[in-house]
Amino acid sequence: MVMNTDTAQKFVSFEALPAFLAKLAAGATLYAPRRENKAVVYRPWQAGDKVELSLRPTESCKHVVFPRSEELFSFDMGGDPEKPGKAGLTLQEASEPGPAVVFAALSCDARGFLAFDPVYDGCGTGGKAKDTYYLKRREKTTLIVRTCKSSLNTCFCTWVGGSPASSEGADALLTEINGGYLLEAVTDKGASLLASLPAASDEQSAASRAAREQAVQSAPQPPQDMIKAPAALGALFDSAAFWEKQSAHCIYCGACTYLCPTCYCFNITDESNGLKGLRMRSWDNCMSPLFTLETSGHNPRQEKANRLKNRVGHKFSYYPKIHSGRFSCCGCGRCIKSCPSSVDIRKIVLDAIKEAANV
Amino acid sequence: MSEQSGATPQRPAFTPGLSNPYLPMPAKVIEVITETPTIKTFRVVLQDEKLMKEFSFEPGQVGQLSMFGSGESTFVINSPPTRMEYLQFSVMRAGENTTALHSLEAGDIVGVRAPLGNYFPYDSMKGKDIVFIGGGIGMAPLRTLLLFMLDNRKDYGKISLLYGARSPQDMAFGAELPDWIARPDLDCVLTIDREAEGWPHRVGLIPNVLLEMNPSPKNCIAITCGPPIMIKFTLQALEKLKFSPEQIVTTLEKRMKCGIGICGRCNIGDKYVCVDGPVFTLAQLKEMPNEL
Amino acid sequence: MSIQDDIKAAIAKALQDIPCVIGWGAGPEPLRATPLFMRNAADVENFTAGFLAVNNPALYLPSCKGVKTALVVKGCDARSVGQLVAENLVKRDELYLIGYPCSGVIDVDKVAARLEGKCEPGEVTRLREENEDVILDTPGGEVRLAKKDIAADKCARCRYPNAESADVFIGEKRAPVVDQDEYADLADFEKLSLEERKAFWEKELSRCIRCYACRNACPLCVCRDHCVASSREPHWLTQADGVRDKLFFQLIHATHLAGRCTGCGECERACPVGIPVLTLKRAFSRQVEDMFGYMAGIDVNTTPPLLTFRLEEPEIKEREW
Amino acid sequence: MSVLNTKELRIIGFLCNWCSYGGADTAGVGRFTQPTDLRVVRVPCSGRINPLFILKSLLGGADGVLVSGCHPRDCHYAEGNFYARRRLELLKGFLPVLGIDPRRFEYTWVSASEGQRWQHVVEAFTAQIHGLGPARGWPEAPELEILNAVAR
Repeated sequence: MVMNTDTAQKFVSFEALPAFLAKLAAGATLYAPRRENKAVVYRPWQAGDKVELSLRPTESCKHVVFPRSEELFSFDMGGDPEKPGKAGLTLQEASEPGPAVVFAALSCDARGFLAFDPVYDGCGTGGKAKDTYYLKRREKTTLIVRTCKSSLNTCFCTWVGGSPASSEGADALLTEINGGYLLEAVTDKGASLLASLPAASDEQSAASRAAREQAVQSAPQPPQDMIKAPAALGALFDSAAFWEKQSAHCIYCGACTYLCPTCYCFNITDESNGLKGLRMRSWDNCMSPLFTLETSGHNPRQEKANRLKNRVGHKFSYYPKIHSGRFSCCGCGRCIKSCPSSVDIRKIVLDAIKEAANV
Repeated sequence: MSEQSGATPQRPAFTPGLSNPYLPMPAKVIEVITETPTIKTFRVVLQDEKLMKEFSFEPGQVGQLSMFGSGESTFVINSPPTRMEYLQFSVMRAGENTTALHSLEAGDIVGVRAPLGNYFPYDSMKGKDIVFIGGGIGMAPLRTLLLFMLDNRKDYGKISLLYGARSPQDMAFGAELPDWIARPDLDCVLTIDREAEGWPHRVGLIPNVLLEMNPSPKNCIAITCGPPIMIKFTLQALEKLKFSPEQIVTTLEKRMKCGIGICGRCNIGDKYVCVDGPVFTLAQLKEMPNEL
Repeated sequence: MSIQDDIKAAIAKALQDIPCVIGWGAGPEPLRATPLFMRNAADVENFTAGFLAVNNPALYLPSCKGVKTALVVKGCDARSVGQLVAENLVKRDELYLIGYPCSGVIDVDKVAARLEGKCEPGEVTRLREENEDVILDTPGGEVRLAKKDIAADKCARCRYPNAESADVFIGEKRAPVVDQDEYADLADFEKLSLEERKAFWEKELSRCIRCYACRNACPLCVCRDHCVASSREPHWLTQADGVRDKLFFQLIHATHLAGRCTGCGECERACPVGIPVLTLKRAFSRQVEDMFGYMAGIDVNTTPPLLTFRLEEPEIKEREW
Repeated sequence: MSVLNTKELRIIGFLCNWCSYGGADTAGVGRFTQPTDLRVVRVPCSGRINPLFILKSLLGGADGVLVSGCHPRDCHYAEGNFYARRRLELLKGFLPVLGIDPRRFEYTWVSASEGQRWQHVVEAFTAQIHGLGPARGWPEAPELEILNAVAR
């Protein structure tokens, strides 16, 4: 839990919020939740924009650090005009990202980045091949995380080690209290953003504490045996019947993965026009049959049952096995809430634990 | 893995050419060899002389070859680290990028990201007999280790090679085969699936020929690579010959993109073929989920 | 016995010689059901039809090819089935359809609008149906809403509520809606100027996350794993996060649905970020109806208009050039 | 420079190999002056034209698209242009939904012998597009700029 040191606690009234946001936006690209049609999405904030805090965002803010598509480098094969495409090759790395601030990220979203971090820091190669694109953006992004006032039916952050008032992964915390928001720094990065704000009163600090405690109280109770999930899913790997049943209604669109704060898979593709072009990476997902389709036509995960198994297995079995038991799931529940056919990952995990106990 | 494991692959010493692991090193094609109607071999040198001089890798490690505009594909570096005049890749034409690669001529530029992945545990094979069993393009990863061992011949016991292809025309590395057959320190057996005119060597499927060769599992390591169906029956044959899972080594293929354990598509359970593999013992594979 | 029980009985009967019946069961939260694949009596116990039976079960048919499958269908679902049959994409004799009179299905986004300022739909802890109303338990107490106010748009203009092609029909047939302009849903959009329409699509599609749930939720998108949108040869689309590619994907979907779309609306419902993608298909549907008098999924014996032609086209005026 | 003495616009023509492509050739052989805004893509039949060709052109920056095939009943493949007629007519009616002026797309029939008619079609369509002016582009992901820079 967060240390409650008075010096780090600041207050911004509802009226003063736009000015504070403008100040944040002056030094960085400021992303804030905005209502667009039926969705709430994180968009670059501009003066006059209303920040949507009454509905929880449809998407996570992962695209701030991990864009849906980004250039890795551009190439030019036209080095020698006499021999176009033959002798010359110039590679140009993508330009450096600028600083960004996310205002009112959810606590689950902030924890989502913690699933990315070790992977993109190159744990697969013993830290030797680091994903510089991600790491640079991550370093330059400051997360102001809001305390949830209530839980949705689909929320389960507490099942996977989180809480509606968690400060894990946050740079600063934002809690709504009477008349405005209490902001408290968690990291130096967060503190520097809050420096200009007036200190909160003892009363306001107490109100924030109460709100945060209330949030924790209202969160769903985690099931007893989540710790059994990795072994249970491992034990059911070859149980085709289990996975066919669980995946029967899945339409394998991958909306779950793109809304997920912890899904980090990507594709790399080239686009070119004549001798110039770029190599870029873009979001990809393991629900797509093309994800693992090999050139020969062989596909290790041809059936959607195998793909759903991989998605659930990755989050609750494979990832924890190599990351000290940490689930690659932050319990935001977006995959459940936005699934066109209402696939419920919680149910799959619980069913697996139950089924494995019977085997 | 336990002590008794005859050959356990190790995690690689990753030596990227540049600080950005996605940025390929430009390399010049110095020679193109047409091996079969669908396989070409490319010999490349890194354009940056210093990088080429410093480049090191282990037998069995792979590289990503870039055709700018079509993409990247993974191939084993099939020249051995004992012969560093060039890096050799053999490419079977199958998809968009391999088709583009087949248009390469000497003097053209490609991108190389290498070395990636783990490698054959040749240290733990020292003093042992070695049986290589390669099918089709699966001979490429075996070639690097075979040549490496031949270049360090005294470190190993008897070395045998069983190499099979569908027909004589489908046999890659044709230029080297006479030398391999002639070498007194290599027992080389070639086979094709069906009779062909003028073919002086064996005829028969690899697993059957292997059973006829009847190699002793005593102090021996079998290393195999080839198409899935061949691997399946070869493993059965090796088990029949009483090779233990620790004595059988293979190298896997998966769809790969990043090559550095991040992009998420080459996993088998919690193992990523691009960093935990591609080389695995059968004992390791048996502990992994069955999702090849 | 309620209709619900009668349908359950029909499902149980169907299961005597059909391995699987697809219907709906309880979903992850009170406002949402989920497609249910029933194989035994215990599964049938979980069946629920009615106001929450939103998903179109015809979606799963192409993957059931070769195996006799039964579906519980609403009128709009039956149209999707009809179109698949008309195009010979599924075989009618491999199907068994259990129909019931549909009185409309919920649109959770409309519930959200009604609950605005009170809570999110995800905070509703219970839903009870009471005649023409639903009663929602919310953190702030009970909220009563009229079904007609929170039903999907398509329900208000439903000309085919009764699954006319069903093999067995449970309950009394409902009167279709005939007094509504079938394309009233396009009216607001069509008030926009060309410039405004372009700006509309640019804004709406900028939100697209390219999950392609719209495609995967479409019962008539039968290419499934072989969609041209995912192909590099031909290379219609880049992977970039730009409006041009996102719109072009919608155009691939819409043109491939021209003269085929039955207007079930699953594409738009499936969109996690609420892009009104059905509008594109509805625009085509209206033209197809005006030009060729064809409504998809009604008559399995009529060849869809883009799969045929007439030597003289009375509705196509040649322009002089 | 266009004969219309204004900046050349980008017009894409999809021409059936068996008739209109020949018609354009006939016009060329006959030395009929034509505007030079049109870039021709030869296709085996108007029935080969996927409406997506036209949409891709328009979204990709074309200011106009012209399709020309064999006259109805004269299709080399008997009925390709009959199918095309239905698709193209629907597409033309659909363009306004995207906010694209439907006059940016026309389809017509020109036979191989109709050189003069071809000249007329090209002139009239080019004038129509110039009347509409350059099309407004569609936003693209910033990283793809490099591709457009080459194209222009």
